[in-house]
Amino acid sequence: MDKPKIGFYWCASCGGCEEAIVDLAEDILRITAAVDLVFWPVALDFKKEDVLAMPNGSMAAVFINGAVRTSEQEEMASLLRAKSQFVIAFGACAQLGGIPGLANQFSRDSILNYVYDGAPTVVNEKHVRPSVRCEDNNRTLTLPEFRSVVRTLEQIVHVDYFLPGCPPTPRLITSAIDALLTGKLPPPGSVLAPDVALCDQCPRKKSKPEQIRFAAFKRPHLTSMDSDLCFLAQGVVCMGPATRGGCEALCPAANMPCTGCFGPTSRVHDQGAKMLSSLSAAVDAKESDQVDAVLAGIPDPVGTFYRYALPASLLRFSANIGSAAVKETL
Amino acid sequence: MELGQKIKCEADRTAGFGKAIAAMPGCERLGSCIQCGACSGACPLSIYMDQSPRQVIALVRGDFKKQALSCNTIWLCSSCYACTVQCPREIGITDIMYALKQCAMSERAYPAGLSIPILARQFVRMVVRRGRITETRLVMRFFLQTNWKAAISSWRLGLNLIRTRRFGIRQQHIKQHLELAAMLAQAKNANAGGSP
Amino acid sequence: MSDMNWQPRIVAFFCSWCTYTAADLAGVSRFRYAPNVRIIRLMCSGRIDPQFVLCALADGADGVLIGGCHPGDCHYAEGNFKTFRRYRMILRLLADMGVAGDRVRLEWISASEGERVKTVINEMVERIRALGPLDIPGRFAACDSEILESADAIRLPQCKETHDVVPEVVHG
Amino acid sequence: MSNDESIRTGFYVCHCGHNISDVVDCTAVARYASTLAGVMVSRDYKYMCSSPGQELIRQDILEHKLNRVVVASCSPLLHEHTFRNAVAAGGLNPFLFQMVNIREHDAWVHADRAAATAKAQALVSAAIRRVALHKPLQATRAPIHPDVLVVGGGIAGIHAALTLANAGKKVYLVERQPSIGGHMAQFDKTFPTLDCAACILTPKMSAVRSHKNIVLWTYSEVAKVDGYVGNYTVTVRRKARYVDENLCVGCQECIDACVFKVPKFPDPFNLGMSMQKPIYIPFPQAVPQAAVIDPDRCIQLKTGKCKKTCVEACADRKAINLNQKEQLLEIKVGSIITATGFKLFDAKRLPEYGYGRYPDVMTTIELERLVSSSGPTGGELRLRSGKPPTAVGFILCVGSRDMRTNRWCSRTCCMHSMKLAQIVRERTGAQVTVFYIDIRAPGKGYEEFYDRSLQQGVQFVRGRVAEVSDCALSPDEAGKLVIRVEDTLAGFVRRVPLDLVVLAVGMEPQADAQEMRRILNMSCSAEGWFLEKHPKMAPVSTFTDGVFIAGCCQGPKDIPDSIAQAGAAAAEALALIDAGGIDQEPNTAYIRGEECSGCKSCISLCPYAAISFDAEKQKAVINPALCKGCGTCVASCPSGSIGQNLFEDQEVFEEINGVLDYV
Amino acid sequence: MRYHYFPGCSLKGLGRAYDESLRPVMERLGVELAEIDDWNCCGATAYMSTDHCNACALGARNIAIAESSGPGDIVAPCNACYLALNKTRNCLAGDSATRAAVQKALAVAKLTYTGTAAVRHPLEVLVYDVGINVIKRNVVRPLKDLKIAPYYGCQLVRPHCSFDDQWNPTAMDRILTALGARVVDFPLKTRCCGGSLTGTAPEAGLRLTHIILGEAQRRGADLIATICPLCQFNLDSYHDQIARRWGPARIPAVYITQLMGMAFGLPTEQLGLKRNFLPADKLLAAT
Repeated sequence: MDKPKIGFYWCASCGGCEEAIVDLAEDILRITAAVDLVFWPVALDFKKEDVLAMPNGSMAAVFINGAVRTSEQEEMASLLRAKSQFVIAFGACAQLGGIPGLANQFSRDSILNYVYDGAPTVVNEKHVRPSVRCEDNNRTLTLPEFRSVVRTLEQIVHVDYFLPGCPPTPRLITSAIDALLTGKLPPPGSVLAPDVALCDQCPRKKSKPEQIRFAAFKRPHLTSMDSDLCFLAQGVVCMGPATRGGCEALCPAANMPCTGCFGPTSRVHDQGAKMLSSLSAAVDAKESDQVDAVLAGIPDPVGTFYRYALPASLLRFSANIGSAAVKETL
Repeated sequence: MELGQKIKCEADRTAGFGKAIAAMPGCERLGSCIQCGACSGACPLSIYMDQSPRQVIALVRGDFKKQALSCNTIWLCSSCYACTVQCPREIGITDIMYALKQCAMSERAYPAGLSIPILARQFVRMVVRRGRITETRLVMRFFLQTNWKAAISSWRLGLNLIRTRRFGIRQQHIKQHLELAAMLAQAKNANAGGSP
Repeated sequence: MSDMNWQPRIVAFFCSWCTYTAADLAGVSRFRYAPNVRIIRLMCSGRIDPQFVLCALADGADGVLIGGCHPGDCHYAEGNFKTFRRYRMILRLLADMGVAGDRVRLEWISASEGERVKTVINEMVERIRALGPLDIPGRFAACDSEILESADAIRLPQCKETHDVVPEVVHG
Repeated sequence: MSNDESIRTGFYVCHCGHNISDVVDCTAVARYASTLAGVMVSRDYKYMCSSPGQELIRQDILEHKLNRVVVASCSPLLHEHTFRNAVAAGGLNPFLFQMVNIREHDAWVHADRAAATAKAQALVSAAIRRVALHKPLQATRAPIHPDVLVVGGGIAGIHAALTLANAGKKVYLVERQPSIGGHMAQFDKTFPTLDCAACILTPKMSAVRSHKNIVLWTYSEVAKVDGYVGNYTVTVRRKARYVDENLCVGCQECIDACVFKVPKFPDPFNLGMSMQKPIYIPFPQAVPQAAVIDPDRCIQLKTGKCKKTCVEACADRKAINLNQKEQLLEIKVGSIITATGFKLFDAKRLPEYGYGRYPDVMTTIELERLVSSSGPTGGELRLRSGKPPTAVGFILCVGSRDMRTNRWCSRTCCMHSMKLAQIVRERTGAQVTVFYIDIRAPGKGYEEFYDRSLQQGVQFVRGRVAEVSDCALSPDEAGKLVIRVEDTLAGFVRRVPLDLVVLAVGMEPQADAQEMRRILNMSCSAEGWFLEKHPKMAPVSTFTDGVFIAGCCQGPKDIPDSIAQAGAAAAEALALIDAGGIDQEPNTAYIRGEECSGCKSCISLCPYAAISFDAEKQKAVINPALCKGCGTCVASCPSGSIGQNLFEDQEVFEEINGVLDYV
Repeated sequence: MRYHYFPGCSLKGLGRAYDESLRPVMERLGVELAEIDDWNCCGATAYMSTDHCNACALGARNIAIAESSGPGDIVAPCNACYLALNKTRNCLAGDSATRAAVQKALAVAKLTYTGTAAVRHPLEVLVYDVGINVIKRNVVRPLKDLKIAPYYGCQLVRPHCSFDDQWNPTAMDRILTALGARVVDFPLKTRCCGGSLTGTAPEAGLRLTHIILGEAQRRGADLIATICPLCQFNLDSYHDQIARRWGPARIPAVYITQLMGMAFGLPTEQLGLKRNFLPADKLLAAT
């Protein structure tokens, strides 16, 4: 019998998820021995044509990391969906939109304006912008279309499983692939990580007091943080309570608070709203200005509570973009 | 435009007036008035009254004698008793009107130009002298004293009365009219409390 | 372009003890107010999960009204203060997400303030009417129209579709 | 939590006579509901809350094998219980039910039939979606502590306490003043019977003192109330009286012996019209009959430098204890009756009436003390000049029925003034004029009393007095107080000279009513009167179960009404106690054990300390007996691991979605 | 049946048709009316307006004369007399001071008031002493097709009416029905006609008369039946003035006794019908 065919693909991502595969270390040998790697553009020389040539459903599974922003990524996601039995959203960006998803606060134009003109390091006297098609010396150059918003993979194609994390930990990747190989799969649509929040695993859990009130919020880079004490007990925003566990609490172990890359538990629709609710309810003030003063310690609520999950949140993107997109499409 | 003081002070009141009226026969329940206005509503003549019957009661009760006696209300009262039977406090409002008329008559306090009291006066005089009333003579005397033009303008009524043989020219009288006069003199103003 | 027939859609979350009772009182007193607000009863304004507010907006509400007991009067001691703190943060979050703060309003209305229910609802409706439609479902659809040609299976997640349970129904 | 069974919902829309159907098209609503998922039966009916209406539900459950019921009618606060019972009668768990409020929140507040019907349909859609997620629940039963706290020792509190004590219940009666009796103790007579107030009040006061079931704490205040119906923990502050009331026999020897030979401090019971010493007994009939020392006036307590003649005088009884300290006592009760009374309107707030400026302008309560045989003058009514008055005027509605002060009618002033008017006429023969706006005499025998006042020659002038002044415009006004008023019935403005003007001051909520309300977790009307649960159907209950109200703290009322209400409040408390327990709405929150991460975020948010941390399992746990169901923790749990019965997240999400179903 | 008869001044003057018709009708019904010897004016409203005690003395003299001349009640056909005499009786019964004063005055004429004779109205006598059936039996010319508005006036029923309803008296209705007439439903039965105000304050007095006439006309009455000389005079005498002010309402007003006489077949000329200003043509034609 043929070994199951496996593919990897990346969309809008930093490449960290690809690194995570390499981080499997010796395990990667065991895996490559068990599967047939038929598509991995970042490591091996495969082209789109190779995929097109495959029969539909011929791959056992494809792991796609990164959010979806361009028409090319949409096209590849659709293509791989057709060719593969299982599509696994790999990492926070594919699952939730990830860090690139924070762009959903801004319109396409304002992003392009900043990147191609506004940023202090850019000189662009002609105010050139990338365009989908460009004629130059009788050659036609094309670029994929830059969509109005960042989307999660599932907002483009049907996704069978989600591997959370920024990036997913080697242990989660190994167990996911093992499950795939052995056929011991959880119900479709599952997130392949425990459905209990991170605090459950956090080494600092014991140090969290039962009674907690926030008189001020501190930011990690401006604070000297106790290396054993619960971050929340120190007034540092830690997304751990609102974030799915399974990461082995690597960040707290490295004296950094959780930023929420594993996304919410299955019982929560909107990770940011939940964390916002929990934190602000416990603010130690009653008067409007005092409450605002404490909450001012969180200068960027979207960046704090939705660092990885804005495109997957209830509002998905800024209402300003919505209206811009409406204008453009009409 | 002539300005007159409308506000009422102590000087405008006559102490004891209300009490005196309440002491007159049939007026005992004056004090019970709750100013509901049933009397004014029931009165068929209140449309012509300068003070409604209810207001008259208020004036009497507040000892505003001058105001109570100078209104046309008491004279427009035709004694139909509609107010009295409707009063929820069983106040003899018609009797109070009588009491006020008596008071006004004895003090000649009724409004100038109001002819109704003159008829009453003529009536009484005729009864005292003759014991009975001869209506046509009473009316003629009344018109002569008050408005002789009206008497002339009533010529048609007079002719009709003659036509229907009702124009009494002969003065009716009783046999014992002197005795009656003596009797009335004896009883004059002898009622309890007297005229205030 | 605004639809001539557009009417503001407002979801209200009222606590059972004060504001819901006040709305009952407004009814008993026959105060007339605009019919655009749909009231959802919760035991305490403290039960209002910010997810509810976002869900209402994502589901098509043009505004959200939150009603609770006056500070110090909460039947559950301080539930309304918790709501208030969350509300202050929600306003900032919504501002960053391009939703005008006026669309979400928090009001303290005690059980005896039936007339205030009328005033607040009418004011809210007028405010939303002035702001115009928010129509987040429409924005989702408009945005997603750009990917229709390239996607083979597009799922437009809305809050209702993410529910655990879609009860199987037999219609009789 | 998917249900295996298929959802079979019965839907019922009530016309409520014409209350709903006049505005909402009930048949259209029923037709619409029949198209919704899971609806097996959809009906409209004239009166759903009637027996046949309830029977309809029961029958349908049996016939159509319904497993969910939705009723669209009035407010759930009114009839949720009724319909849950009807559902239970059909053999279904009563919580597989949802109610839609289309009367108070729809038909009664909208006029546009189309819009109101559309709103009703959206609300119905929400309920039908929601009810599909409902799960069977069990109401829990909480025990009731049989002891009762009565706050306030006026006539209402006294009557409530005695009623309960006579029924064999232990009652704590807490009164702020050194004696019980309240305002009634200051009255000379009561209307309309004109019987002596003291004669009917004093026996009740003594009965309180001697009743074996009553713990009487005067000079005490409720400081704190914790807990919930059936199980309140109350902290009572007992101020230092400096006299042991159990040892004091009220002989007054200490008062005679006080170093102050002459009383020199205004006596509040007589409104400052007489004087008292630093050690005093509030009034002759005071209960308890024990002296009290005013620490702000007692030389020993102020400076520590007194001969302490009082202690000497008390000799062997040793009742005086100048070292007494304030005590905080904690008691457990199951229910609380609030009878904290009212305060009188401060007539100085209406300067046009000259109270405080003219010595012969006084309030009704001051006059009450002056005509009382136990009052400062022994019942003799004299002007400040010493002469008896010949013309006395009563101004009614002082501070009442006035948008500038208090909008409400104080209800008792008409009768109170007429009573005093009769007393004044009887005692002095003075001419008495009552200036009124409307005479309100709606009690039994009250109209007759009014008639009697009229018959006795009390003059009634309809008109709100504009001013009281001592400026004489004519000789007959010299040396008098002159009232300017429109006699609206005679139809002119009058100037009325009087010797004595009595202001019928209205009632106001106690100054600390808001504080009391917070302590007891009650609601107040906008004016500050304690709010009854329902003005007609639950007039002595409050929105807080187990807390009842009686007397004037709920609104102005006279003695018979206060006593009637006190009796009703006592009966409600007795019914609660004798029921042995109380069914509680099963709306408690619970931790989904496996899913909790033990982040402890919820623990500090619970106002009832119902959440604790299980150190062994490293997860939070909620004690359902302590949980009151506010849901604050549910809304805050960052990982969505707390559920709330009756208000599950998913149920609310369905409801949100449903109400946004614009038909 | 024998009664003391107190005709009153009006029945000797303007209202003599009432007297003229009452006597033969009563005779036909077996009622004997013995006129009180040397009776005097009842005092009416005018005297009461002047002097209460004198007003009572006037009435008391008449009653005392009647009482001294034998047993029996007094019949007073004029509403004003009926009220004045009854008022006298009530005053003397309830007010001892007035009674004493009046007795003292009567003593001048060697009279004593005992209060034994009741003062009654012919209507009462007709309905209760004679009886409707007797009246019916005497009808020989039924007043068929005549629509009659029964008008009682105010002073018969107010303030204290003992034999009929204060708001809706029916004695006359019953007699009219017995006579074969059609009784018009007439809500103004007891409304004041204006009394003497028609003369002293025509604006006010005539308006009241007009209201009664106008309403009777509106209700289709052919005739108004009255039982009081002043009412009849007012309703009959001012048609021209009323028409000038408020438009015509020409409905004849006749005494109930005239109607009875006609129905009993008594000679028309005996009933004083010619004394009407506005002739009761329809009545004459009908019988």
